[in-house]
Amino acid sequence: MTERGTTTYREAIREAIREALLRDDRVFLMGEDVGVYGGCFAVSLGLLEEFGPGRVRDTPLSEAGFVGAGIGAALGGMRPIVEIMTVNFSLLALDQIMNNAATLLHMSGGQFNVPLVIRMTTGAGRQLAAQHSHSLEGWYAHIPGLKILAPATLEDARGMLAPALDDPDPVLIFEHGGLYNMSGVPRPGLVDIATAALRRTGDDITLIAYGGTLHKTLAAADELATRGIKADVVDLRVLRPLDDATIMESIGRTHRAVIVDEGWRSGGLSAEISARIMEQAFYQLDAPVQRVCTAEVPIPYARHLEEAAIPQVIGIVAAAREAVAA
Amino acid sequence: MTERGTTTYREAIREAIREALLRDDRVFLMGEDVGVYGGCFAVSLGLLEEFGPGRVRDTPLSEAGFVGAGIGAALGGMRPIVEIMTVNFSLLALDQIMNNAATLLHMSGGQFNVPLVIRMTTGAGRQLAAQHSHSLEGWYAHIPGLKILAPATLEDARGMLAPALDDPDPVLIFEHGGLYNMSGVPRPGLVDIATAALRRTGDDITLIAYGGTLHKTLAAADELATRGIKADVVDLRVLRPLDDATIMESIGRTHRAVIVDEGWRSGGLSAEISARIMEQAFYQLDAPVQRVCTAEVPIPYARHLEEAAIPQVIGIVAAAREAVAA
Amino acid sequence: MAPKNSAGTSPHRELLHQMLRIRRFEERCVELYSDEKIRGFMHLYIGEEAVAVGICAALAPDDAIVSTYREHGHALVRGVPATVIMAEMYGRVAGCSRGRGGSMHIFDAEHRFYGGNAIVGGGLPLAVGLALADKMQGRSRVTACFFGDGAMAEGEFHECVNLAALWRLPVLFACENNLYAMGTALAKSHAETDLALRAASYDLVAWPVDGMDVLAVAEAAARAAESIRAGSGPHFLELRTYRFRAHSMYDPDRYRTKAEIEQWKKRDPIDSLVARMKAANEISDDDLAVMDKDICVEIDQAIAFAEQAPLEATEDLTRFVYSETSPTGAGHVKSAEAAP
Amino acid sequence: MAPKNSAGTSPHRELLHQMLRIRRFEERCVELYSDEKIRGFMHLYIGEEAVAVGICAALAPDDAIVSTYREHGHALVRGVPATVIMAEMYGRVAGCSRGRGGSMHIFDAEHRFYGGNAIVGGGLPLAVGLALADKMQGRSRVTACFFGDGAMAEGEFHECVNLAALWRLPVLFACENNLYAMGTALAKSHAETDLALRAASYDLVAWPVDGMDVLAVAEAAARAAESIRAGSGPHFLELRTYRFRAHSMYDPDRYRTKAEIEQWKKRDPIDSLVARMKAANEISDDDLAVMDKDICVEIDQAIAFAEQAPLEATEDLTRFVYSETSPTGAGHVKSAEAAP
Ligand SMILES: Cc1ncc(C[n+]2csc(CCOP(=O)(O)OP(=O)(O)O)c2C)c(N)n1
Ligand SMILES: Cc1ncc(C[n+]2csc(CCOP(=O)(O)OP(=O)(O)O)c2C)c(N)n1
Ligand SMILES: [Mg+2]
Ligand SMILES: [Mg+2]
Repeated sequence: MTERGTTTYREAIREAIREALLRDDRVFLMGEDVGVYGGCFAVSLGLLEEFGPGRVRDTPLSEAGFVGAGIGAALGGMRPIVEIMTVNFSLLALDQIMNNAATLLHMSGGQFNVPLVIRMTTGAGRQLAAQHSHSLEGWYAHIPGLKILAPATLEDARGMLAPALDDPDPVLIFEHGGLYNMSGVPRPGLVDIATAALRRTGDDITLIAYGGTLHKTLAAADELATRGIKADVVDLRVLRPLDDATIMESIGRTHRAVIVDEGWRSGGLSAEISARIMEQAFYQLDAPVQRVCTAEVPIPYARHLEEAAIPQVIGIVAAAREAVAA
Repeated sequence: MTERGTTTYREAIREAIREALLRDDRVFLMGEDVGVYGGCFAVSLGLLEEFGPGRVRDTPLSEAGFVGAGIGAALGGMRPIVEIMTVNFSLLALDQIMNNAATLLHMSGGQFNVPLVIRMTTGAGRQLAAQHSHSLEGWYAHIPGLKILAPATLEDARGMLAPALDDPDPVLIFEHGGLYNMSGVPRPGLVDIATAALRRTGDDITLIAYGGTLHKTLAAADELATRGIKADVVDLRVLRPLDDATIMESIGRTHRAVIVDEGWRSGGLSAEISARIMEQAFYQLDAPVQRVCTAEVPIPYARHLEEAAIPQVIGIVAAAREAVAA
Repeated sequence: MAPKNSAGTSPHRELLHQMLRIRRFEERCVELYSDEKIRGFMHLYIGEEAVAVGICAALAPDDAIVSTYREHGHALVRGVPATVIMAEMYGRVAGCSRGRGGSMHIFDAEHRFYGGNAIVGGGLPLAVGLALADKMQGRSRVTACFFGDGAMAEGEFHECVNLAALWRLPVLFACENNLYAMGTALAKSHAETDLALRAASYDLVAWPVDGMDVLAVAEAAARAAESIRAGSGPHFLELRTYRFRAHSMYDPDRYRTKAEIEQWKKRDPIDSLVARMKAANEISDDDLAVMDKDICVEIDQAIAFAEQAPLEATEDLTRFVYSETSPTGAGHVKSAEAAP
Repeated sequence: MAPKNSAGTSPHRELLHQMLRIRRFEERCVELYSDEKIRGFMHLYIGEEAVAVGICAALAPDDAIVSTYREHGHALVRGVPATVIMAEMYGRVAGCSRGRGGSMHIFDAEHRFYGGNAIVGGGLPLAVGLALADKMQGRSRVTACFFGDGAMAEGEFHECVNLAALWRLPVLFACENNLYAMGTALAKSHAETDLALRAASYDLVAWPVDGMDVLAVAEAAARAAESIRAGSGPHFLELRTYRFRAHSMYDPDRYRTKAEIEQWKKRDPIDSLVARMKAANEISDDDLAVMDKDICVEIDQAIAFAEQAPLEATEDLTRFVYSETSPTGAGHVKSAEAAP
């Protein structure tokens, strides 16, 4: 028996899309198998039936074409939600995202903004192997002109889409594939798309995470608590622009930090956060900032290898204990 | 009158390609306009005439297709040098580079290595505006399975290609567009594709640069010297895998560092270097590591705006002085 | 189409006038490039004027245009003032793109001129999307998309033409087949060099047009636009043309013979139209001189405008990366209700 | 083709045997997936067996194959042992890809089997490159590239077919048109649904084949391969087929009717061949039972092999990111002379 109001991450996103389609005629959903199939991860199940094929548009396999068409439709006054099945395939559309969506406003001297939302699944952990397990949201966070969101909670899954659609500029939403079945009763209330959130508080160390690693990080914080180490857990939520203030406020109290990121270590988002802490909070650090990231390998299929490749609670705990001991 | 032995960066690369074509039948050059046109930046001028259209292959405009064909040809026993005109267009081939070139060896359990060299022009500074001025080599340095080179000197322009072709795995070479006309007499000798180089020594601060920013950084070091600040200048040369030892050795002496990178600041290669210094040399730092990067804008056309956007000597000097004063 | 000018109202006159505007404008651009007033990459349209002029003649003011880096002609004919185009190439804040774009990135919202796109093939998806927006909103507008023979080899072409045909979108695909992609001849780009035939394989209406004959282009474009407005989906015109100048100011033009260029110059679209008009007594040498002089005045004014136009303030470098109305950009927090 | 089996040497028998191997192998895979022995994405080929078997029958041992994520069948017929395929799906070090690949990434150097590629369309450029290498080295080998109807909408398809046709490369493009790309029906993917016709627009030889009839496929493949070896450039076969199962183990198969599936099952390629062979007295029920039993033994052995096979040591996670012979990887410094 489920509690009244219980929902899943998947349903929360679906409900957000539904609401957007109801609220604004200019909104439509477009992507591979969003319609008849019901969405690759069943996110859009039922929306075709409710809104029809005009507003829930199945596209051919042509990522550059339909993402670019989304950009054009945004220029033409629509408010498209474009779904790319997974971030792995988004590389095929990267030219459009980088050279058009992110660039047109500036390149046109402020004339053409692109009010587009692109959603995609990211992350590993489901034995899908190298070509289906990338975590490239950190890459996208490198691109000026984009805003990058990473909902990790039911509230954010439900609440981030509306402000993303209200935003005049392109917003990319990364949904971690491991979260779709996460369920619970979301707290009512409003969410922004500008700030990081403190998901747990404790003055010994700051653990910084987002998306798929948030829950592992919270579990690690529980584990640390049993060892007497109290951790702040910062959920970045917005990967671009980063909310430095929340991070630095926490570090101002804890003087220590560990960043947890499912992206590969070298050149990942974790590096940027570490560099910012270096620049903005160096004198407050009692120990070097640590990173717990994915091993620098194409993600392997075998379960034990995949588990070894991506961040796990035990590794987070170890890094935090090391930082506290330093 | 030019000194005997004087050459340009452009000619040095051409000579390296020529030598490779002479030395090994399996080597061929492929890309847009490498043949009849003589190369977008005249790098391959004359090679078609010397080696014929079989080994200097003009391709249609189809970056994914011909880069992927290069991967296939490498699998088939060839040693292709694939030229992508500029890094900006390489986004169209990124799926092939990431999901195939970088991944096949691991995904096949070690069966299929990809001995491929991809060359491309990178960088801003020539008023080519937003879609022709990206510096994305830092992005590529995020990808396990690739090696990333950034020749900044005549010696490296001349010498890096041969070991890159000898390498069993995919190697990407980024040629900064602003360097092609750089001329001088290269020092004879051997170059590796594994280490960073100390281009200048001084114990007050470590300046870390590569590619297009190396020369500005050396000029900044000159300027700093006139103010009594002696700088180590580290030329990264190899962006993946990074040569941590050279960086940390220098910082062990100087205790201060500034990283200069033409990539955008957030999530750029500069962040990774800062993070590594944090991790490996925190207790040796006397001041926070600084970054001098490109402003987070699509590069504008107007000269004064472009100049303001990308790293300049004056900014490097200022950052270094600040670091030394800290 | 730009506002009518002193050269009169005969349709032929207007076509001639527009072609001549492009020609003279770009001839001056060459000088200004030598003088280093214009920098970066600059691609000239000289020789191909009949295409822009013929196609744009078929467009209504609320139609849209998506163009390439070789777009001075399209922008001028569309009515983007020479002043703001020139100021753009000077890198001035008065430029249509505030100096941020330069020669390759002419944009103009007022005329629905969506660039000025310098990734080959990269503009095509924008055109598909603009047309999709029109179709979804029930507007009977046309989006004309210019691109080259070389661009047709790109995957984005394939995806876009298929999408447009599949969804019967109101796009006019205007392929400027000038026989070369930089230095790569058509036959080295395409296994099938009959580009209209290739395009037709996507189940859309496609045919080749003599791109050196502005009347042929105008007629073809009118037919295509009419059919598109009537709801019959995208059309593809292969405009067979030639550029008289090198690919860009950097191109030493080694890949084609002088003889070939001279041969094509005999079919100069401006000369051809003048000859035809003279034969029909539609224009005199004096008329022509007046027209030419008016154009020179227009261009002189554009240059004067650009010369005196101010630069963007350097502090404003980071403007327009995000919209200034951006709620999050401004720190304002937008919100949505969480699940009920 | 895998080593001949007990079922005899009649060509029909061998084709039947191979189809049945695929069918039985995958039927067991379904069970193993339910038992969570196999994880991740798994795509079944059941119903499409005639395609892999017919195409591979035309290939010589030194030809190459590039396949998709739906590649168990191609790998099995090609001779990759069932043992190492099964061990791969179990994630064991004895798997053909050392457990790093799984169902979607079967690789086998010995049989020139270049994957197991799970980016739709992403294998096509590899095939073009392999064929280019053969052509440049003067070898008369064929590279067969399998891909789906959905993949033809991707830009990479367009770029690759054009390149192959332009350079007359020895590629056999084998389009498995099973009418759906996941849940997207052919007519929602392609403006022109006659895929052979579309392919022919790139100036290569292309024709449709009944992909449910292994003899038709084998004959077409033999003709195509012969012509390719003779130097006449790439060929394209549209294999009209159908998958009897869902797209993947995750697919609830909502997008097509039971009736449609049943209709196609009447054309089961195995049943059809059996019926034909029986009519010609080429096979008896007993023969068939023996063949089936032999296959079951082979698969039982493969499962037993996989079950007992060890896992890769976790410390070896980062092996094979770079080659172990890598000179720079090993710290060895290669060099070149600087300019003279
Ligand atoms: C994706 C991409 N690849 C390469 C280039 C470099 N480039 C600019 S224009 C051009 C030729 C394009 O030829 P075509 O489409 O025929 O147009 P034309 O220049 O002839 O008008 C090339 C290769 C680019 N800008 N974008
Ligand atoms: C570039 C890319 N986009 C999307 C996907 C997800 N996906 C996997 S298989 C598939 C359908 C492919 O259809 P088709 O090419 O007809 O092959 P089939 O599965 O029918 O054999 C899709 C959409 C992917 N793997 N790669
Ligand atoms: Mg052209
Ligand atoms: Mg299919």
